[in-house]
Amino acid sequence: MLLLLAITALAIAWLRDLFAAVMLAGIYGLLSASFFVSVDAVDVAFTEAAVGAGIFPLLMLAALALVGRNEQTAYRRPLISLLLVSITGAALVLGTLDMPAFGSADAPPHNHVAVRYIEESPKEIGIPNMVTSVLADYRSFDTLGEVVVVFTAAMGVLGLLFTGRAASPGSATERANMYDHRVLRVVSKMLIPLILLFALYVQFHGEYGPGGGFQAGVIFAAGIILYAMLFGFGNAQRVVRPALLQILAACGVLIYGSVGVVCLLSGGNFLDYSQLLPDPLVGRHVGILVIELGVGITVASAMILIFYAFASATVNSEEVA
Amino acid sequence: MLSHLPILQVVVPLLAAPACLLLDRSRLVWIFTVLACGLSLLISMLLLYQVSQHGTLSYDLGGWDAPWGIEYRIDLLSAYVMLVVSGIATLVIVAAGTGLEREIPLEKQTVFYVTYLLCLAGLLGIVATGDIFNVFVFLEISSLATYALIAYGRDRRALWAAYQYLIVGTIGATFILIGIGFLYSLTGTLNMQDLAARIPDSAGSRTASTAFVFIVVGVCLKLALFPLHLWLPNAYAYAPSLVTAFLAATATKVAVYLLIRLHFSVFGEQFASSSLPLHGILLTLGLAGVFVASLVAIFQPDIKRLFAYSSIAQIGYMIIGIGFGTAIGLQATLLHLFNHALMKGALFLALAAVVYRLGSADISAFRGLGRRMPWTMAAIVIGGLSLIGMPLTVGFVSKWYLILAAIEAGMWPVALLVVTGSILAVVYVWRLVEAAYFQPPENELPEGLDGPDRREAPLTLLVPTWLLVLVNIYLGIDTRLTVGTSGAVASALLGGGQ
Amino acid sequence: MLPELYNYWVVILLMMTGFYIVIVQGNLIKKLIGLNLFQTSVFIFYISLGKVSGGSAPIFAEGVSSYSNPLPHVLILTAIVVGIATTALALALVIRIRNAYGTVEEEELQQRDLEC
Amino acid sequence: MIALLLEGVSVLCLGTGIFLLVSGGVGLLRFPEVFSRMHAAGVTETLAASLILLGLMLLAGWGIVMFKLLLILLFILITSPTASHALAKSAVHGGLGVDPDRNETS
Repeated sequence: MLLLLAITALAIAWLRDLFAAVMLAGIYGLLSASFFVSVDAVDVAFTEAAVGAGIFPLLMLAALALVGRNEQTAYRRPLISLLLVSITGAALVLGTLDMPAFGSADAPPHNHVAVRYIEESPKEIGIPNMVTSVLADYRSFDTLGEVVVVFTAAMGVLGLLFTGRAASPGSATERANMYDHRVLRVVSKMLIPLILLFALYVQFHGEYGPGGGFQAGVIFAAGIILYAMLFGFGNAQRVVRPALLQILAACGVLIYGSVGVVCLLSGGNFLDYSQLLPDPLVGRHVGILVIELGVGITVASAMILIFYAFASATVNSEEVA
Repeated sequence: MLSHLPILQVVVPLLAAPACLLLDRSRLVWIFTVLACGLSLLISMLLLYQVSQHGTLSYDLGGWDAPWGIEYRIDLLSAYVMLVVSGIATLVIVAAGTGLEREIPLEKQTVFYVTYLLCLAGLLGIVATGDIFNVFVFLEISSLATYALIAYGRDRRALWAAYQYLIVGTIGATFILIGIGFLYSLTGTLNMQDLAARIPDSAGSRTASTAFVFIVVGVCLKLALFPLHLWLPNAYAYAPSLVTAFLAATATKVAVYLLIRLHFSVFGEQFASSSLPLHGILLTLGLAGVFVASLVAIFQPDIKRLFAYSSIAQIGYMIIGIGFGTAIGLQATLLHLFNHALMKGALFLALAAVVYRLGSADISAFRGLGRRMPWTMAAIVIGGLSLIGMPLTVGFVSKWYLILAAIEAGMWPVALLVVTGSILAVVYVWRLVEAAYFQPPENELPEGLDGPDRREAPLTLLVPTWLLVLVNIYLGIDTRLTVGTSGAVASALLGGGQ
Repeated sequence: MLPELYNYWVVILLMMTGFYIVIVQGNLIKKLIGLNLFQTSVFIFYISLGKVSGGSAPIFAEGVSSYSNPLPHVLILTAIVVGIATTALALALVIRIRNAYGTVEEEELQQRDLEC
Repeated sequence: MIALLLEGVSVLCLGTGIFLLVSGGVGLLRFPEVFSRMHAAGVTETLAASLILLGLMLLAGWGIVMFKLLLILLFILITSPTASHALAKSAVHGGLGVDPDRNETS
């Protein structure tokens, strides 16, 4: 598995064609997701598959459509860079020498903080998926930060690319392009509702199996983006308006934050869900559900917003050219 | 409610940001942003008071005890840095009410304010947290917001500068992430206090040293220590002036804070000095930074760029202070951290006023400005004097302690070099003064500017600038507060590390 | 020694490949691909830290006593999200650069800056 | 007895599936031009994936796991031919017309 990863990485370094490099980067994401499954990190694998093999190539391709796929210049200062990289790598290898062996059960990480997560969390939080327990409760503030990062990125992209006007709904060329894709359209009409349904399943099943707000948000966004690609951005933007998305993205963060504030007002610390309801365990359940919902809403709307922004940049530059 | 202050400090701007987006009417948004910043300033004052009365505050997020949950930990140092950050943020945002309209189109202003608040929340989060991974998350919030803010600059080079900063910043953050990974593999914890207790067990381990090196290099990329500074001048020069004022006074300071925090509170002075020749390296790089950056600054035609290089030089001074490895050296660093935030804030705000009126920060635009914009120029001059380290300004206090530290450590050459560095500062500040007061104004104004634009800057820009200038002078004369605090912090940090 | 740690070494090789691409490439998009490679490899490093031999995925099940460490998984979930957010912002910058300069090659960019 | 039979059938399914995948891979490398390569990849992939999933389903027995596998199977049956179709279509659009005389493309 790691060997395959290494080959892919070297191929990316070697290739001059950006399009192929992006595709290989997607494959790299998929391979690392499979690696994550093989070392028991199912939640991470799910996310990496959605991000590394889904959103990342998608955004890259959207950008490539604008900037062209060919790389021109030669390498700059290859020797110095190689030296720098070798030094860094050597330092890292040196660092690993005193590390506990791969997979050994008595390494310090497995015997300090994590013990409580593994042994107590099914009782303390009451849900079987420990990753969700840690993510949404023990370290829920990190997750709030994560949502805010996504929100920040959406704001940044919006500030950079937003032109203020929507693409004209179903322009002539767009319709002509779409006419060809009858098979795709029929199939995707069938699939999109399923994708959205699956997103909801992932959203609310995160406590029991792998999944959760982020993955659900990405899948939901993928459904909408698929629609936008096949039926035209104009149509998609009429169904899901950018202004609405902005409000939703903000609301997601606010939902998450206000759960924290409500905890605070009812006498606990920030994000202490046990204060939400008389029964602490039920309170925790409700808290986790609500914040995951906030995560899902923000992630989905931020991803769609970013994609819209890229797409509108494409349309505009075509009109200029 | 008072016991919740540590978290409110970060959450107020954090949640104000999305709320801002919902308002979406630019005047209203501005008022709201000012309120949010003012509130966080108020909270930071209360926090400083609480900390100075009751000692270090600890706050468990989600009600989970420290090594399992995330802890917020406010000691005197973090309270002080938060006060500086939120104070500068408030002043800059007040100035933005009028200063912004010429730099950023109206329809983008809402998003701009949202990003600004997010950046503030990220910076405060880095300072407040006691959890090393949480540092990474908030570092990324503030960094992403920073890249976006820089890219708002009108010049297209702002985009390129933002991109370069993004690459460097992300490499830095990834290095920090690697370092955290090594530390975790060694100790099994992410809480700073817990780490500090567990790292000595593995002293001498190569893994710990590697972790330390990667974290330090990562942070140094962020704080633009020479020779990792190449992203900074462009980023500062082409960002909107007000953004520059905010970033120059806060972002690098928070990075220095992070370095101090990780160096002294997590690893401890003993570990740092025993495992690596760190002090020598820091001293050398700091000195080199002071000289190279000051020399480059002398030849800059663009004043924003000039002060950007001067920032790199001043960061050099701070690093020298850490390099001594003594309490008084650290005290000098801390003093300079606060003081430099004050002077650079004042300087860049005054520059923002100049750019607002003249549309340019080129040295040629400054000709005769002493008569046209007397108050603004006076602020720049006082800020410049403080930069040089004239007595009666804050700059003097920190330079003084730096030299004291050098003498105490028996490093006469270093003391001498610090003084020489200040003379270089005299040269570049003098160029500005000469242009403003001793050269006739340009006969022809740049095109598109007519009568009213020759006047003094509007009050909303002048008042925040002068507030900072006055604090500069006040703290330069009455040194009890800053020196007392920094002395207490320095001895606590060194004592805690042993 | 070797079989216990080689896993990490391969991961380090991957990281450095990504890092090398970031430094050496002049094309802005390719740099981002390299950055993504670098970050993803760091994620693999973290997840490797969390593996316990014989452990199962950290989802509570009857009759399973040994689980892999969930904490690195949580950290990396957050880090993945941070990574993609950074990439999105960077791509937006690249698009703007392309519109403003007409190129995404580093050397040409520097030349055009010098011209004006 | 039944269990053994099920196991045998599923092994057969898995084996065939794997063989098909490998042959598809070989075809992908050995065939001369885009459309025949696509033929090799697309057709075998659909069948191979279905067979492997079928084998796994037989192993899993009745239950939620089998149901999930069934869903995946349906999903692959729908998407895989569609993807091949889209690929072929864009290849035609991209200028790689079907040309019976040509048997080598660079």
